[in-house]
Order: sequence, then C-alpha cells, then structure tokens
Amino acid sequence: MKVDMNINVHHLTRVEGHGDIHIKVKKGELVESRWAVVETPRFFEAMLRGISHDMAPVLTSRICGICSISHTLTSLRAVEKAMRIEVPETARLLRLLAKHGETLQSHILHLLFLAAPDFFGTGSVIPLIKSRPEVVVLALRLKGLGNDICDLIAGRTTHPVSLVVGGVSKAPSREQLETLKETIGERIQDIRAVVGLFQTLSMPDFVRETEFVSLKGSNRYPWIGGELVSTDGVVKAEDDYLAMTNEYKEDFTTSKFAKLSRESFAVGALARFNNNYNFLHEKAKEAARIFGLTPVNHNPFMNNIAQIVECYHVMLESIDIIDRVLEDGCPESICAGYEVKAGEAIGAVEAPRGILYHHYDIDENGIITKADCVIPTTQNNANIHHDLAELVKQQIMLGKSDEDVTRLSEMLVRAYDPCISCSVH
Amino acid sequence: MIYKVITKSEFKKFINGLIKENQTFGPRQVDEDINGKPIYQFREVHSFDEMDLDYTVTYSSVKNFFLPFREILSRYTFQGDDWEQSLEYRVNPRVIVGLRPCDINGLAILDKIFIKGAFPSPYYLARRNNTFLIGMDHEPLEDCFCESLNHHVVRHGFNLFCSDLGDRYYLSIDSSKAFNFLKNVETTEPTKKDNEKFIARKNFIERSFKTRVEVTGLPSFLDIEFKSPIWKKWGDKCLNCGTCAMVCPTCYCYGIEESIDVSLKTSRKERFQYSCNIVDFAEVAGGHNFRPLREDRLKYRFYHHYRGFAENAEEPICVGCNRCGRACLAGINPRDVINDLRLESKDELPAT
Amino acid sequence: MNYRLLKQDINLKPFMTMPPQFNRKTIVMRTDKVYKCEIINIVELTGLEKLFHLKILDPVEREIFSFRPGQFIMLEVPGFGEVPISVSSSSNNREFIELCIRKSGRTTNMLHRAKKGAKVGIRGPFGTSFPMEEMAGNNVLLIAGGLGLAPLRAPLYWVIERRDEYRDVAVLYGTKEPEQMLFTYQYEEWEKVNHVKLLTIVEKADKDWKGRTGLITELFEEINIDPDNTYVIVCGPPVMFKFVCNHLDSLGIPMNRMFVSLERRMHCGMGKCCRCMVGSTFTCVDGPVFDYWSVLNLQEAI
Amino acid sequence: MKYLGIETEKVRIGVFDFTGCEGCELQLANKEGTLVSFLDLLEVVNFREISSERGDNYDVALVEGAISRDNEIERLKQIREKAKVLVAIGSCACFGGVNYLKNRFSMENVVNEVYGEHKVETRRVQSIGEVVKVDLEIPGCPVSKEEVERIVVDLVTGADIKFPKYPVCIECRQKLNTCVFDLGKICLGPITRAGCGAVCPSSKVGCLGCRGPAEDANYDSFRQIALDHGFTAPRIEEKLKFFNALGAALQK
Repeated sequence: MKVDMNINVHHLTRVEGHGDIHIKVKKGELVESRWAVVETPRFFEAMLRGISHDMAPVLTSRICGICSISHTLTSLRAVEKAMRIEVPETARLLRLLAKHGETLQSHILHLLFLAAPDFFGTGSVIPLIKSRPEVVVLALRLKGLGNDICDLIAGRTTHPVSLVVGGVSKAPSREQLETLKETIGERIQDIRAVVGLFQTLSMPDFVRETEFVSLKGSNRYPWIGGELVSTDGVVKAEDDYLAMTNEYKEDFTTSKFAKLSRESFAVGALARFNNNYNFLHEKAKEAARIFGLTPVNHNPFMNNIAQIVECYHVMLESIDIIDRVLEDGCPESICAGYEVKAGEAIGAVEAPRGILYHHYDIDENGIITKADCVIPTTQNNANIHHDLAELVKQQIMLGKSDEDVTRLSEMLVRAYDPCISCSVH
Repeated sequence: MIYKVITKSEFKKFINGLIKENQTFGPRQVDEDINGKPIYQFREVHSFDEMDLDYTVTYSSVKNFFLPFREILSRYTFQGDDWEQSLEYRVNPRVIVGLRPCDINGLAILDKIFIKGAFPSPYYLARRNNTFLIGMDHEPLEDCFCESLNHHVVRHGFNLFCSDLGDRYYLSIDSSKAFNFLKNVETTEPTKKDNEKFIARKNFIERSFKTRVEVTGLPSFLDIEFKSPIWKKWGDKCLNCGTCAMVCPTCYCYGIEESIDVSLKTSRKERFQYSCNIVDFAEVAGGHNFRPLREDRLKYRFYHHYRGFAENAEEPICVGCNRCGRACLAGINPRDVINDLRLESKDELPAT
Repeated sequence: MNYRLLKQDINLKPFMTMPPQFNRKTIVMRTDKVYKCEIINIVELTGLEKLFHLKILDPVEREIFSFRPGQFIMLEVPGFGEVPISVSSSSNNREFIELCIRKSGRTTNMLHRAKKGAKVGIRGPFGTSFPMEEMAGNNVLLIAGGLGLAPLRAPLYWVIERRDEYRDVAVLYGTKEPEQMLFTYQYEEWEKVNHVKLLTIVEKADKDWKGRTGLITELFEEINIDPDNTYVIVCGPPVMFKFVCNHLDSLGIPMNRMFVSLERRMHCGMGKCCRCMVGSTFTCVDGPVFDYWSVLNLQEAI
Repeated sequence: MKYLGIETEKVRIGVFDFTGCEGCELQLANKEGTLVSFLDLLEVVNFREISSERGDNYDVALVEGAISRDNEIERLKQIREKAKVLVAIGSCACFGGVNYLKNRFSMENVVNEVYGEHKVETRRVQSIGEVVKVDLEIPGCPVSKEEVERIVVDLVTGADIKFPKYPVCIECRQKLNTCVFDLGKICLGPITRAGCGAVCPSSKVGCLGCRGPAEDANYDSFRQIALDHGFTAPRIEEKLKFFNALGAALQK
C-alpha cells in the first residue's frame, strides 16, 4: 500500500479561473486535502454600489466570460422584480432562447474542449484536431450553434448587448428565426453523435452522498426564477436564498464556501437533473437512460452526462420556443417602458454550472445602493473540497499511484465545470 | 422619353410582378424615433404591401447599392512562392422601387465619376447596368433644398419614373426594359387633362420648398473663403465621425486595404467607403497628415461638395437631400454652414 | 409575358479579357488587374532604401507597358497592399523597370523583406510626365532633396540617352546626412561619361564627408543659370521645393518652366478614391507632375 | 506559405490571465468556422484555460485582465521577461476595464463590503501597461475575434499591425442602423475607436466605449451633444468612465 503522497496542482488547467489542489498523505492516512481557489477577488458587489440600475446587468455580465448571459438575466430579474416591471411574453421567450444558446455552448465547451482530453489522454483539444477530427467537428458545430443562437438573440455570446431592462432591445426577424430553427433541427443528429461518443468512454466509478440544490420546475424544466429545492427535501422561496446558501469563509481560499442540510451541497446540471427529471424532454430522458443515469445520482462525474442530457433538452426546447415566437407573429415592440422606483429584489437563474443569485437594493433614483451575488461555483466549492477527500481515501485503499490520484482529482474538479473567476467575483 | 398613365391598382400588380421575378428593394419603415417619427430605409421586400411608398425620406441613400460599403476588388490565391489574381464583376439583377428625384440625380453624379470619368469602374458599371430603377416624386420636407441645386426634377438615370396624380401615376419611361415590362399591365396614353395635371403637380412641388440655399457662384466663392475663420467654428463642433459621408448619396471617397485570410491560402483586396472627415484620410505612410485639424477636414468635405472636383467638371456634387444635416449629431448642415460663410464675407466687405 | 431582368455581364465584352492598357483612360478595362512581375535584382542603397528591378513576366503585358519620365505605377504586394511608386529607370529599358523604395509602412516593409525571385504586381503607368521634348535645346537643371532623386532618375536617363539634344545639364542634390545619398555608385559615370554637372551637399556632415555642407540653395552660387534657356525639375519634400522654386523665381525663371512632382497618399491611382486630392485636383490623374504655376494655384499644396 | 521568399513560422504563444472574467481568452476558441486554421497559425505553449501544456518558451504573451494583487505584479513581470512581444488583450488589460470602478472607493471599504471581518488582500486596479511595458494593445470587452485573427495573421507574416483610427459611427452607419441617439439613448460611438463592427448600436444599445477613444475624438462637442439630448452630466460621466477606456483619455 502507498504510504506517502504529496500532490500539489498549482493553477489547475482546462477550467475557467485559478484553483489549486493540495493533497497530503502520510503512512496511508489522509492528512490534508484541499480545493483552494486562489483567484483574485474583483469585488463586484462593491463596484455595483452607486451604479445606475440599467448598468447593473451590463456590469455583472462581466463577472463571467462563459456564463455572462446568465449573469445578465439574473441581474435583469432582480432589477425588474425590484421595480415591478412586466416583461412582454415574447421577450421572455427570446431571453430563454438566448439562455439555451449559452447552456449549449457552455456545456459543449466543457464536455468536448475541456473534459474530453482527459478521456483521450491528451493535454488539450488541439492534438485531437489531427487524431480525432470527428470529435472536433462535433465540438465546433455544436458550440457554433450555441454561439449563433446567442449572437442572434443577444447580439453576441460573451457579454450580451440586447438583453436590457424591460425586455429585449432588438428582435430577430422572422426569416432569421426560421433559419435558426432549421439549423437546430439539423444539429440534433450531432448531439446524438455526442451521446454515441460518450457511450464509448467510461465515467469513473465514485459515489459520495450529498445534497443537490436547484430551482424547482412547476410545469417545465426550470431556468429562470421560481422556488428553490433540494434533494434532501428543503423547499424555499426565491427571496429566501440566504437560507439556502449559508455562505461562510475558509482561510485557504479566496472563494466563499456554502452549506445547507449537510457539510456541503452541489448545484449544476446533475442537481437540476436530480430535482427535475420529470420535466425533461422524452428524447433527453432516453439519452439519460442509455447511460444508466436516473435521479437521484450521487456520482459527481455523471455531471458530464447530465450536461449532455441538458444539451439535448435545450436544443429540442429551443425549437418549441421559436415556434411559439413565430406564432405570436414577432411583435415589433418587445421592450416594456417603466418608471424608475426604489425597491429590493432577488433574482435566481440556473446558470450552466448551477443556481445563481443576484440581490439588489435600489434607491428612488434607480441607483444600486447594495448588492449581493452568490455564484454556483461558490456553492460547489465545499462539495468539491469534500469529494476530493473522499476520492483520495478510496484511491489510497486501491493502492493507486501519485499520477493516477492527481489525474483523477483533476478530473473530479473539472467534472463540476467550475467557473472560478465567477466564484471570486 | 415615352409617357403613359397607370392606375394605382394596376401599378401594384406591376410591382408585384417585378418582385416575384427579381430581388427587389423598396422603402420600409425600420424604426420609430424617440419622438414617434418613423424611420425608413431601402430594404429587401417580398410584396408590394411591405413597402411604404408614401415615406418621407430614407435615412441612408441608395448609394451603397452601387458603391457597397465594402467590396472585394480582387482575390489572390497563394501557392508556394507564387500567386494568382482573380477578378469578378458579376452581380445579380435587382429592382429598386421608390427613389426620389434627388436619389436618382445623386446616381447621375456618381455615373459621371465612375463611368464617364477617367478609368471607368467595371464594378460600378456592373451594378448600375443590372439595377432597374423606379423613381417617384414627392412633396419636399421642411429641410429639403434640392430645388436650390436644381435636383428636384430628374430627366434621366432611371428606368421608370412615377408622378403621383392621386388615383393614378403619370409614368415617364426611359428604358426599353421598362417599356416591355409595362406591356404586362394596362396603361393608357396620357390625355390632355393628364398632361395638365402632371404639370400642375410639378409646379406644386416646386412651390412647396421651404428651405433655400444660395449656391450661385459657390465654387469660386469657396476658393476665396478657403481660409475663413468660419471653418474653425464648425470644425470645433464636428465629431469627424464620417456619418455625413456614409448617408450621403454622392460621397464616394474611399480607401483600399488588403488582408490575408486565416488559412494563409488566399487574400482579398477590398475597397471600403471612407470619408474625408476621418482623421487619417490624408495621412501618408511616413505619418505626415496633410489635414491635421478637424476644421481642415470638415472644410474639405464642403469644398468637395460645393466646389466640385475636376473629374466632375467642377460642379457641386450635392443634391440637396439634407441627409447629412439630419444625421449629424453636432447639428452641422449645409444650409447653415453656407449661409454663415456668406454672411461672414458680407461683414468683411467695406461699407459703401 | 415576363418580368425577369436578364443579367448583363460586362465580363463578356472583348476588352475585359485583354490585358489592361493604362494609357487609355476612357474605356472600361479590368483596371484592377495587375501585371505580374518578378523581382530580378535588389540593390541596397541605404539603410532605408532599396532599388528593385522588376520584370513583367507575361510577354504581351511587357510589350504593352511603356511609361514616360515622371509617371508612377501602383506596386501591388498581394495580401499586404498597394503603393504608388515613381519609376526610376530609363523609359527606353523595355526589359525591366527600376523602383527605388523607402521602407515606410505596411506594404513597403514587407517588400523590403522580399527576396530575389519573389513575385509582385504592378498597375500603370499613371499620371502626368515631364515635358522632355519641350525641354530639348535648353539647359536642364535637376534639383533633388533626399528621396527626390528617385523620380529624377527617369528624366536624367532620358536626357543622357539624347545628350546631343540638350545643352548644359546639371544635377543639384542635397540630403540631411551623407549616408542618405542615393545612387552614389553612378555619380562618376554621370559626370565623366554623360557630361552632367553634379553638385552634392549635406546638411550635417560626418567624419568621412569631404564635400559641401549646408542647404541645397547654397549650390546655386556654384552654377550659372540662364533664366531664358533653362528648364528645372525639382523633387523633394514640400518645404524644400517651395524654398528652391522661390529662389529660382527670383532668378527670373518663369514658373511654367519649373516642374515638381507632388507626393500624396493614393489608393486607386485612377482619380476615384480622392485620397490624393490637393485642393480640387487629383495628384494621380492631373499630376503628379505639375509646373510650379499650377502648384501655386492649388489650395493646400504647400 | 512561402511567399515573397519569406518562410512564415508559427507564432509560439502563451496566454495568461489576471483580474478579469477570461471572456477574451474564450474568444480565441470562438468563430468555429475558422478555428482550425487559426490554431494552425499558433503553437500554443501555455494556455491554462484550454490546455494542460505549460511551457515557458513563448514568443508572444497574450495577457488578459487587470492587476489587483501583489502576486499578480510578480507573475506579470516574469511573463514580461520571457516574452518577446507582450500583448494586452481586452479592455481590462488595456485600461483596467470595469474593475476600475472599484477604485472609486478605499480598498478597506471594498474588502469590508464583500468579506466583512475576513481580510483579503487587494490593491487599486491597474492596467497591464501601468505595471510593465506593453508592445501591443487589443482593446474590447470582449475582444473581437475577427480583429484577433487579423492580428495573428500579421504576427505570423511579420506585417505591420494597424487599428482603425475612426470612430464606431462609420461601422454603425454602414450597417444601416438607426442612430441610437434618435432612439433616445446615449451612445459613445462618435468618440470610440471602431473595429467591433458596431456590435452594441446594432442591437439598439448605446456604445460604452470599451475599445478606447478614436483618434482625435472630440470630447467637448460630444458632451455638449449628450447634454443637448437631455442626458444629465452624472449619467454621461457614468458612461464615459464605465470601462475606464475613455476615462483614461479624459484625464490626460
């Protein structure tokens, strides 16, 4: 049996942001295991103070380069709730469509650009261009589709422009929507191919029971707003998010940690899947069954599979959304006028990596006086940290080498698709 | 020129026929401004009803249908240390409906430069030859001053021109293509009464102009006023943003740039619409700028427009549509600048 | 009955398939078609300037191409851009053309890295030229500052090749520093073989410089100028030719017998893009060669 | 490519990030249609976000994000030493970006607001150029992939790199957009450097000047125009300072 182990991964690669893994084993006993976020804090909550309410979505989209649409939508939800602004239905649908575009491009980026190299034994996706061109083609086409959806609805993918307080500033034309719908239809076969590809790969077998937190669907798979729910049976209102997150600070990390009923909980694709399986599109459920994924699943590596299932689901739902917008006849005005007023509100949105909260106090001039943002990766950090300890313990028992443990630990963190700069916003 | 009269319902049939067979562009409302006023542009249309033929004015001119804002002049394909050049002048035919007389006159000015001047442009010619133009008269807006430049009437440069007689159009037919197309629908020879109505309509339009700009002797006047302090006054306001030149029907100054594609296998040589208002318009390779000041550049645009260049027989190239004046955020418009210059020179004259 | 517009293809016209002839300005040609050339020789002149020998590859195009002293061509480096360059060689040389090029921008920087055998393109010739025939029977005075010697080389070749037709020929050449002097290897030949009086001067001498030091106008003291029988060509930066021309004017030389070549940014060379406008005049079509009287009448020329 | 007798070589790049969202790095993996050709121009020696390869032998360092901690300064200086060409990519790297909004407050105040009793180290935000010498700045929040592609082609072929000097208005008008001012919103397009394809005004949203000032931008006239359109001075200043891209120019 392996006696001593000293693993230090400085600035874990193929994730968004800077995080370190530290593992220390002495005489077969785990002495220390840490998931330490060393990302530079940016203090967005402070930056928000004194900013006009309509600049808040623009500013907070800069929290994250991958899920900027989610941040924008969360910020808009908080502002619009605070000022009691009624957003036109078509604008709601278009926003959700942009959201789906983001989910698709973010999940594909993670699955095929960042995680896949682990399964093919390469350092990055670049060697795969030559060795596995069919995988790269899938990745480019699907990520391209996600970006195209975002570009059309939100103006661009990173830091969207047309998602504004009151609705959407510019609507796509009927022709553009019809073309987009056709393209999504054609790409369904690509997501099927991704399912096929991942069937040939084996997810590490690791289970650690934990609690999964997400939005709760009422009649459909949840993305924007609604009740908060956990697999341990906790249900809370959106405004009650603080009771759901319970943030606390550890010294070894710049990101905060969070907990609910246990020492940690998880958010993200697997959490949404575990809480809302019933609302998934039939075809998406079918894909889940192929991998033996059923709720409640406690293998964090299966988050990858849950992401594939969600990609399938959002593509199909996008087609439905476009149909509904086209039925409504693409109304000219999809942005509600409003009066600036004081208020306080919380917005909760399911970002690709899990549930995201923005909480603003706005004064009568429409200026933000206080802000709080709780990021999915912040909520996952404690769970990653505890998973790591459990994983290392199991691996020591199996007598695995330093390299194996390092590789598996890295894969574990990546499986959460962490968005670290986000978490230290 | 052959004249005919057509009812508005027959005209609609005629236009729908053209739309069905050809790519067609016409005035469409694209936005509403903050004051609730509609904003129009020439956009592709798929049926007659999508057009708004009673539109006031389009935000941008039709210039870019003939001088695209960006256009590939040639391509190079690289192989080893050698390359091959390829050039392409093919364009698909299209129809533009609803041009105002000033728009058509603007094209006539561009024709002088790009077809009749030295080194006629095959790119422009191909676009011009393959575009079927249907003009329409209109009542002038508050700030139109095309009448001052005699561009409120149009005599050539179109295929078909329609004068509104209420329930019918009085058609001026200036091409055999238009004449043949019109055989598809019912038209009548103009009666004496139609002719009278047509002339009355013309006179009515001419009387309706509210804005006048005095342009007599302007070319030599601008030469004399080249060093006037008035230019600084307006130059200080100017953002040098090039908006005026982009919306203008006759501004044609351009630049050429080349770029290699990411594949490193091909490159493009592109012409891009530019403006003499832009800071580096007259900058040379070493970095020297022949027009370093805002006022130099603003003056230059006026100089080109109202004095005219050798290629254009030194005539003004402005058609008086005031698109530049409306689009300018800084409130710079030809009427005010020219009046200012004239007033200033009056002040300088010794009292008699 | 039909409403369909038929495509009118100007590609099918016969002159669109032939090599363009740039000395015919009024027919529709493929004016953006370049003549492909090979760089057959590169001579390093100074740290900044190189002389390129370009041979047009296609024999038909080489036959068509001819130019007059003072005209320029547009030199195309595919992918990197096009620049106007005045031709520096003899118009009698139908084998290759010589271009003296300073490194000063995207296109010329690339060109300076090019190796012998590389292929570039040219279009042209464009613009006006010096009235060489009109000058016959007179004294010819060529005055150049800095890079200005490059465009003067073509008229100088013209005169040298017809030496009997001209009377006294003098070249006055000034640069800032000795190392900026161009074509120094030819000076002896010009003076001894071609009977050209050559005077040089630098503003700032270095330790090896044994010649004159000062401004170019100081050279006037060393030659006799007969104002009634002299034609002058001046090339150099605007400040320099303004200074020189004023001096010549005071000597009594009529302004319409002084010629200058103006330099401006050009993008098309064909009187379209307006980048080279001086006042209301196109440098590319109405110039680059102007007599000094015309220059004085252009707004913002100097 | 062996054109003009010049053999082109791949550019060995390292991509590094500091205080920022990593959105600009992500753009490098965008524009899927040309991504394979684009990657073929590069030898990626160090790019933590997408690759586990970590080398030090890069010629060109693309640096994203602003500087807001002591250890970032050290890391940046090391990169500067190794890189032949250091490129600041994105508005954070070029100007400090939105992070500069933090500088309105004292650092103590900022830490208290977010972390309460926990002391976290932070410093006033600086752009990359305020800390080390920068050879090239590619502005934008995020950067435009088209522009990055063009610049990388120029790096590979060794050609001079050029940026548009004119303002966003030209690109905006060329898209036949309605002026955002006519729609009742404020837009910094007239004073902001073009190159983004007027992406914000094309969505009927005002430009916020993330690409920095156009050459010879007329601030005085612009301020007057904004006031004449009924926008209040604080509102105008909020926009002008948002990315610190124009703010930096205003202070000069």
